[in-house]
Amino acid sequence: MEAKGIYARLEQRFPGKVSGLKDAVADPLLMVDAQAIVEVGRFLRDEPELRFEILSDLTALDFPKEEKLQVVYHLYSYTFRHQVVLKVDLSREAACVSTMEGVWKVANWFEREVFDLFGVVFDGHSDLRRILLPEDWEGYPLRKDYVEQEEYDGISTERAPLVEKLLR
Amino acid sequence: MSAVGEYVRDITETVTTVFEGMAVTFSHLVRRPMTIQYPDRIPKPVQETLPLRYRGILEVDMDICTGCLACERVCPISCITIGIETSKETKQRTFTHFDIDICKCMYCGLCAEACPTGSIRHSQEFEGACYNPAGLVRHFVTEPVPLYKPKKGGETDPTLAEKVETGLKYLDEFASPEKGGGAGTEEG
Amino acid sequence: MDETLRSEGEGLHTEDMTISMGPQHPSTHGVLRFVIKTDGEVMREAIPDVGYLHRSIEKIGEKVTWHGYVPYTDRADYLAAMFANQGFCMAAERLGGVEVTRRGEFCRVIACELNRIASHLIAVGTFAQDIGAVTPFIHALRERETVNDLMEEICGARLTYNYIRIGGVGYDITPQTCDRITQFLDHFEPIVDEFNRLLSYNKIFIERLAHVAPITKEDAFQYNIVGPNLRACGVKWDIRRDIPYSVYPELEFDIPVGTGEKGTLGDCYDRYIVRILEMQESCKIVRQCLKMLPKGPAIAKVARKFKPPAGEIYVRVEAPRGDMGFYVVSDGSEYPYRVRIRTGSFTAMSLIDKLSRGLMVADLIALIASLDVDAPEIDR
Amino acid sequence: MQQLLNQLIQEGYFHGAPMELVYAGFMLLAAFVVLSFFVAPLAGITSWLERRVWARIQSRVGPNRVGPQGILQWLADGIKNLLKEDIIPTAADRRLFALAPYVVFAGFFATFVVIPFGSQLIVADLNIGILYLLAITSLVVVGILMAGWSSNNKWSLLGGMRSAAQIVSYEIPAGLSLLTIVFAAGTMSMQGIITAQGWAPWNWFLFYNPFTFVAFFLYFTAALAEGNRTPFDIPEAESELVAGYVTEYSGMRFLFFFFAEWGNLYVIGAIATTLFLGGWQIPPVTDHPILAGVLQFIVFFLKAYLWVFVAMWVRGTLPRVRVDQLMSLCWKYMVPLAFICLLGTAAWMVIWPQGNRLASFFMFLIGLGILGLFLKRVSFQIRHARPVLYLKPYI
Repeated sequence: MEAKGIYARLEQRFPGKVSGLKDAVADPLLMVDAQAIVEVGRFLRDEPELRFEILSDLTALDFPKEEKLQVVYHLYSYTFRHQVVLKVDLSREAACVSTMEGVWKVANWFEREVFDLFGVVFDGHSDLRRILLPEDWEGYPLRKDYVEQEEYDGISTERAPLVEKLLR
Repeated sequence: MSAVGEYVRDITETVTTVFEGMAVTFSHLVRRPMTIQYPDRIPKPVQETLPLRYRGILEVDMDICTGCLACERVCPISCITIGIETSKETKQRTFTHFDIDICKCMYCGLCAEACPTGSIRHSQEFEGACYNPAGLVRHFVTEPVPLYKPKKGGETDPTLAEKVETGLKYLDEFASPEKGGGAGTEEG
Repeated sequence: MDETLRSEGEGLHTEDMTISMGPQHPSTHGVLRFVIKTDGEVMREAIPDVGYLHRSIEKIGEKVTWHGYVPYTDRADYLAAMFANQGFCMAAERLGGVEVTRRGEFCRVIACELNRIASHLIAVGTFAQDIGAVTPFIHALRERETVNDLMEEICGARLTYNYIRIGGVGYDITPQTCDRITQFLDHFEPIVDEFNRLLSYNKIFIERLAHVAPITKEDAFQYNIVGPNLRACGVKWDIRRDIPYSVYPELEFDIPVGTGEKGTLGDCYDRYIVRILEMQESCKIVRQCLKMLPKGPAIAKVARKFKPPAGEIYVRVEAPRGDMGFYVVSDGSEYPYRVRIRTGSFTAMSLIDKLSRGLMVADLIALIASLDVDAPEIDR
Repeated sequence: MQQLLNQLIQEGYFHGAPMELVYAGFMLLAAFVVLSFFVAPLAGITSWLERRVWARIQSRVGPNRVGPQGILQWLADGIKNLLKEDIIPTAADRRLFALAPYVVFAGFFATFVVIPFGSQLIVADLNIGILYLLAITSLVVVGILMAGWSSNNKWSLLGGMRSAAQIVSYEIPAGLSLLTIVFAAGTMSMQGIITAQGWAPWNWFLFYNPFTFVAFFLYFTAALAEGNRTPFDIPEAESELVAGYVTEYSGMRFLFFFFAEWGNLYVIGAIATTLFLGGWQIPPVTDHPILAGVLQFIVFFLKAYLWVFVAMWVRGTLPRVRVDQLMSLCWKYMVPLAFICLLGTAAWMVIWPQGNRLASFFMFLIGLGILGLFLKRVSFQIRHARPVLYLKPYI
């Protein structure tokens, strides 16, 4: 189904929760209200005409200028071979969204990764721990304003440059 | 009955497949080994058998380096540092240093590709072990060297001409602009 | 496994044993760690702990230029660097509207399929090693070494290729190299048969793998299992055919799927044999490409300061470990705004906890090996 | 050996000394000589040969730097291990930990007592030789369990447990298949069994009847399992249990385990040779006792070493079985088959008490046929998939 059709179905099912369809770009994307994202996901998965069996990817984008974090869901359907991108806007200070774990199990690890690297908290997640970084790491590295801690466990994170850099 | 059949089949399958596997391994006993006795028991050094495209440790031919800084700019890991000084009296520009940190270098080949004369290129050398990371910094300029200026209509000095030719030959290995492009043909 | 294996004696006090498997363990490919709870030999659970090889490749993507990021993608999965190159370059090309030259596309496919052979050789070789057979591993590495030699001729590097560039390929494939590749394929196809006779049909090997940790179709969808692991579940899905990219639509090749011939559908043996069959398909593809290789430039004209217009794209590539997704966001500047690499091993790893319950310790090894997880790809 | 001692005593060399001490001293001397001049180099050279055989199977060269063709590699490794730090983990049970390698080693070394290297060359020709063998090899289990338990490492413990279960189970098929030969020979003495056979292959117990033929392979498989060799190396499965019961060992203690393992290989071969392959029997070519003794030793050694080679080759070929499969293989397949062989041989003995020469000869032909088929397959493999492609010109 084309992106417009999907949008129309979602509009009909969740009035006011879905907006901002962009279908002129390579991957058609639409914005979803943060409260409704799990419901939208479940609907997209179970609706016989849509059948998005797959959560291909779940990641986030940081926009410090616009003061928002976006969580991005890439859905794909093996049955109908169509895809859609869902985006959820969150505030940077209190980034929080419900977990998608109940719909697609793979979201468990994806969400842990997003929590680890962006600091988005997923409500209702069964095991929200850091996954790639150590438990006691400070900060969320993939945020644009991230400053690396100077030392970790007493080990400096800097390596002295062997070649003198010229200031130019 | 089928259970007995399965039992017998299990045994025969095991015996025959093991037999076959043993035949394969035995056949390898009488074949030539594939490995070489690096580094000493080989007829010629490995370096000499590597293709021209091989991306070994970077080397720079300072005699034909134009000082365009393309390599320094393109290096994604900034392991190349070039210093150029213009003398006040003669207006001649000379290199003060040209250092490459081999520790950092990831042998991607982008610098060699960007070089207009082929003076910076990957050699076939790959043995870089030393006791100190500082020993892996290659200093190509020990005393100030003047920049090379390409002459129109070909190089006249025979020693330099040879070097220019080597550089160009190296550049030919890339999918080069003459044949239709390459990163950096259009200045953006 | 069997209920009888569990020690549930009346009044007998038993305790589960917690073992830390890894990060230094011979059969955790790369550096992985599992916290396993076992009851004797039978696993209660195996919780993966990843991140030991995290190199922040995604963060680096925000700091280097579009051209400069290509060598970094090599490091995402160093056993199949070509596919990461391919994925990122495709994303950049689609964002920037660059048309890849036709010869460039064919060169890409040749290099990718050779790389797929090399990667699958590692997969089946280490698989054999984990099951306890030492020889097939070295035989597989021997063949991989020849592929590496070919790669060295094609692009000058053996592991981190940086061959595919935005707009085409960095080096053209010469006619001599084409001959070499044909020679290699002539030699390689019987070797695969020999490998099968040595290992794949071995009764002990089959017994070790059949019926072990089958993945159902539902689980595969839920956990987004991709690539050969998905095909082993009987799902005929291959990005090369189903979401075509490059010149794959012009090529003829089969998509091997698991049939459950020796055990249950989607068990370890299916995952193993799918890889063996895929190597043979790759040989076919390379042969076709060598025949069809057109004349012309290998790389298109691309600006040195490549600045694709603002936008975002999600590109899928069929890598040896499955659907490799590149989610690239551009804000119109010289640097990518965000590069996200979604890899097959990561999702496969998340399934291990569920599959491992009730397996034996030796089966866990087989399971990890059969999923072909690759630590650098999980952690990026 | 005993004859030599008796002769020395008769000639009055030990006049006045207590006879028990003389005997004990002589036995110790014999053990020392056997250990340092036969067993140690044998185990060492076996380790070297194993690495070379593996390497060739895997298209590699193998160790070839120390000494001619690397034959002294074992010496270099031994010295290296002697010089290494002997680490005992803090949490380990120190006494058991230190003792375990020697128990394992003793279990293997004591089997040399009854191995007949020649008609005269045997330490003690016990009349219950086979029983002694079966009993003494069980000592190895104790040592391995001790090692596994005392290391206080979970991998070691798992390895030790696996090993105990495995060795105890496989004693049964091994014992049963050896019993078939006891039936056929009518004696348990090693020398007695050898003299019951002839030098010609069709006089060997291997070809005595179809049952002994099968029993031989059963014995060999069970012996591999008892020796913790691939495909039954699950106690030290390096991809599962890191190194099993030897995980925590280092230096010389570590070496002792492998000493025992490689030496054990030879013992397996020697037992198989004695029971099935005619032992030291040589054709009547010479009357000279010393020359005959040397020939007997060479023949015995080569026959035994052939099976050491086969064990290496098997190790280079087969994957490892799983624990439950190991058990089911033992109890479902090998034990019943061994019983069938035992009963079959018994029936055979009833029908043909002196054996059936024709059947033996026929079995010999079948054996040759299998060998021929094998060589045919090998030549097929070589022709069919020849790694001819060497991209680098100098290789």
